[in-house]
Amino acid sequence: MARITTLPDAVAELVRDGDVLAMEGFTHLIPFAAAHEVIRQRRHDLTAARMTPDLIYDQLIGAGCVRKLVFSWGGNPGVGSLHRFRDAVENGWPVPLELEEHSHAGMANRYVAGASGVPFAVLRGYSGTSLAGHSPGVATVTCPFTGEQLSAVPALCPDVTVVHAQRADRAGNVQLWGITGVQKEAVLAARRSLVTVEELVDELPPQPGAVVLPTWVVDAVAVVPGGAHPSYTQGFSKRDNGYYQAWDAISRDRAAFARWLDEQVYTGEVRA
Amino acid sequence: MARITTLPDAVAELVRDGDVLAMEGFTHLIPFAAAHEVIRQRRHDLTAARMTPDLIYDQLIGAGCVRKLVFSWGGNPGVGSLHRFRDAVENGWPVPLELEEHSHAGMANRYVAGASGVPFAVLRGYSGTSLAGHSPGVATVTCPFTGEQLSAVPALCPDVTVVHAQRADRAGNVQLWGITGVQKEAVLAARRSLVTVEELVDELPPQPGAVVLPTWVVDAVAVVPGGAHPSYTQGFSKRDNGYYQAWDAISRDRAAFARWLDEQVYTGEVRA
Amino acid sequence: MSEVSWTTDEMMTVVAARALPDRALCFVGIGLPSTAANLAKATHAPDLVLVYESGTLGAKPPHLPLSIGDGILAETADTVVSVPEVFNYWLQPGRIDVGFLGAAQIDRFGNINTTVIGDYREPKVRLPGAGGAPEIAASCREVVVVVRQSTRTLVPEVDFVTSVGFGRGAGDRERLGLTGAGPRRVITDLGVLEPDPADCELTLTRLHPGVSVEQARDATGWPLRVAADVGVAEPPTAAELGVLRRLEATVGGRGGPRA
Amino acid sequence: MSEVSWTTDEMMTVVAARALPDRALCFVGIGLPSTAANLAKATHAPDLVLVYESGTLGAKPPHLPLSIGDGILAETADTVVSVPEVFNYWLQPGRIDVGFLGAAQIDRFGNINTTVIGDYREPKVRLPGAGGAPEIAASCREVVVVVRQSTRTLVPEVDFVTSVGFGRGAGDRERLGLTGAGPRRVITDLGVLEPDPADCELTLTRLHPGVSVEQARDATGWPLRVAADVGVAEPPTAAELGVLRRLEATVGGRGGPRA
Repeated sequence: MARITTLPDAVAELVRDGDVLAMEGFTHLIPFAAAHEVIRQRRHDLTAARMTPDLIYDQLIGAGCVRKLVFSWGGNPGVGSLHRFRDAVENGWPVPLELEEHSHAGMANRYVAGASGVPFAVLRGYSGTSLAGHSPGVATVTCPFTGEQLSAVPALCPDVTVVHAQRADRAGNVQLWGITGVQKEAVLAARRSLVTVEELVDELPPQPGAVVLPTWVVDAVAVVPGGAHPSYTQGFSKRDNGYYQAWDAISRDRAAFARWLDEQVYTGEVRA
Repeated sequence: MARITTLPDAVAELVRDGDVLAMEGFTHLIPFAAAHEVIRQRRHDLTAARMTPDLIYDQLIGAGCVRKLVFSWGGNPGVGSLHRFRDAVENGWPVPLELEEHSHAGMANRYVAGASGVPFAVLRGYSGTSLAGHSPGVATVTCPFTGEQLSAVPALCPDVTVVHAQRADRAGNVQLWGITGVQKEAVLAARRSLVTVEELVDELPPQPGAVVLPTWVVDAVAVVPGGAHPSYTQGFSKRDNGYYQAWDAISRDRAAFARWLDEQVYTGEVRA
Repeated sequence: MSEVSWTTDEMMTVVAARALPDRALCFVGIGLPSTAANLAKATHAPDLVLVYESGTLGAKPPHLPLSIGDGILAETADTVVSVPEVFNYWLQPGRIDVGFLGAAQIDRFGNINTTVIGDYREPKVRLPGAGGAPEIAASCREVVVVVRQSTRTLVPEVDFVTSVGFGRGAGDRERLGLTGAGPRRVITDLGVLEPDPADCELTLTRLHPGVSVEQARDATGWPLRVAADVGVAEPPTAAELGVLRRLEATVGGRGGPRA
Repeated sequence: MSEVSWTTDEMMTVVAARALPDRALCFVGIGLPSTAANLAKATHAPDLVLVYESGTLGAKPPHLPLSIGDGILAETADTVVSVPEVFNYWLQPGRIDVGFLGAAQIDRFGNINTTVIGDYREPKVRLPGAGGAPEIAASCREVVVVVRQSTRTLVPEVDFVTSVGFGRGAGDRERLGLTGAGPRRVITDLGVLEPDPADCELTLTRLHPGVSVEQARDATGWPLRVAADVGVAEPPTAAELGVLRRLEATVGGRGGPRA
């Protein structure tokens, strides 16, 4: 049963130093506000898993929270590079960053295996690529019926998964819709989970395309309107494309990034 | 792209003697009218796959269309046995019936593997049961990461899958909702597919909980109002519980069943 | 509380309902399990979460459904998921607290047969088969079996292991990789059997009111062990019976009795 | 038709759009592929089906999306599925006709690098990585690669094989179990390269208007083969350019140019 709580309390309780942390949301519903709270609480040595690290993990990485990144595509969508990510990989700043790299299909299936309670998933993929050689998390399995060789990836079971959703009811049942990405699987695969929501409602009216996470698979719900900014929440807010573009200059420069951290995160004054 | 056609034409084209045929629908949306058309067109030597054979396959089996049954639970829900199924298994009447038997989880995962284009699926199941020994379609795989042993089942790829749905648009996109069972997977796993629908509409309004099968994975759509009778179509009809109860007496007796076939199916006068 | 009369089926259902703690997640099959779960929800366990294998999670039917796929389950569920999903994401990882199973045969180690009586290839009676039972038996944190007790149903060894209880005894579940605790309770029309803590053999631990140990022994296909402290279950209360009968009268939403 | 001037990016986009037959299913990445697919849909291929890896099947955006997860894609899609589902049920089984890929490096056998320039552990440039590309390259019936041609991008051998083209030549795709036909077309700012039917080496088959074979050779990191019958592509028509520019002006739905 999910408890309804505040974001600082939820992060304090559920996100721990050294955790495997997954913050998911595929372009849509990215839990930025929760990430900023993780930075504010100075979490460190995190293994941060996410299909598309995006600005949210560029910020966590630049702030020194992350020891290892598990991912499949690390760019600023439509803009260019993630400069804090590149600085960590290319120069070890502010701390060296270990990489565990997959394809989208591999990452998605790793969450599926985790959500399903099995230790691995099977897919067509990786065959002939250099990814297999550089990731300990890719193996080959043989079909016991046809003899065909396929790829296997290990289940990804985060210690804690954080997602953002449109709404929850007072019992802690969560409802999200629009592009729902891999959030259901990431929550079900995790040992602990935290959901930030735009609003708390008495009832969850049925909604086309909605995914419901029953309260009994969620640990905490925190009401954080705009908690996905600068990404968007379908039905509540638009994507702040200007923020993504402005991030390019901020993140290129360590000093500018440090200023951003001070002014926008550590003060708690972040717009999100 | 799906063609909009009639049920007799669709069955004539898409369901062939000797096919692996799947007619799915989990209590809800069972494509009875299409099954009766298969009987009327005297299809034979079918390998009939379905999680819950139910009355629909009791009728196909009794009519002599089926050589082999692939299934996981063969009863008359809430009533008792499937007597035509039992007569075929216990006495070889009207033709001997080969069985390939799974659990629900095994059957569901077989369709998932088929829909996913991989030759097998992995699950926790079968371990310690007699099912493994009696089904050639259960094997063991070892997790390449943990060494744990799990069960594997082969992909189930029907030659043709038939389902019933609430509606389709004129382009052949299909929409179904309520309990949607394993229909999406059964259609995606199949080489050919036929959908009977309650109605054809200009647009498919978004509907909570709806599954959409895009026209490009469907071969034919036939408008058959009440095509799921005596099962039900959420939003259109109620389950005819009396029919399920009456079936017990009809199906217990070969002569009564033959009369039912003559009067209700071969005449084309069946209510559905 | 006044004396009321009740049938053995009602007694079984009431005892099964009492086995369900509030807020538990219960994987519900049709028939007596569904009746028991809905009785529990209408009495001591209002926040019991009902999961049906049709993919309806958190169903709150106002009347007893006639099948596991009744529309009322979808209409009242917290969410409806596909059948592959209910097995892979919700049952398999061990999220469900209690699974209910019936049995045509159950043996002294709680293994269950719902497939065939006699030889598989030359069956005496062909039964419906596995359905969701093998994975319910494997993955629910705990399993409750409900079965009418006779020497035909409680047999030394089942003809076919559809669903594993304790295999051939202690340690077998772990060896087979089954994550749940197995059949912790077998509720019959005569009493309750539980696995012996040492070797997992089903042992009579409780009798229904008015039933003797000898009756239970006579209705068991192996020499039945009886717990030292075998107790007697509380008879159904008037409240339990009232709710139960009201539920049963509304099965399928029709106001009539079930076939 | 009047003479109009156009940029090399516009030429690439128009040639890419023309590669898409009507009614085809196209797996669309953001940037030029999305522009090309939407251009095709707005011109000769109104029934092109756009599939984005965000799970939006059959999206019909009235303006160019800025990301593969823009809300307009979900709002106009035939259906929105989860990310695991789009890869497992829709891409992996080979349902998609054409997949678009970009490249930081592509080699003579069409293998693509979007991961790293230099050594993986000591990178000169760390690129975004794989995303959906490896499986698009593996499973789409056919792949179209769009890349600006230079000796830095068209290299004899990629530093890292993110996505497989033809491996080390003919027969490798089959050996690796890759079901699609691979990169049948590489569209650059200079022309079009196609795999040699015999050994799969990328070969210049078409030039954009005003480009010479020497220019193409000079911009290629290996001795570029040229087809005997190398042709010249039709320049963009005024109609194509009109639609393209209108689309680009509405990217993200804001009426402004893309960053």
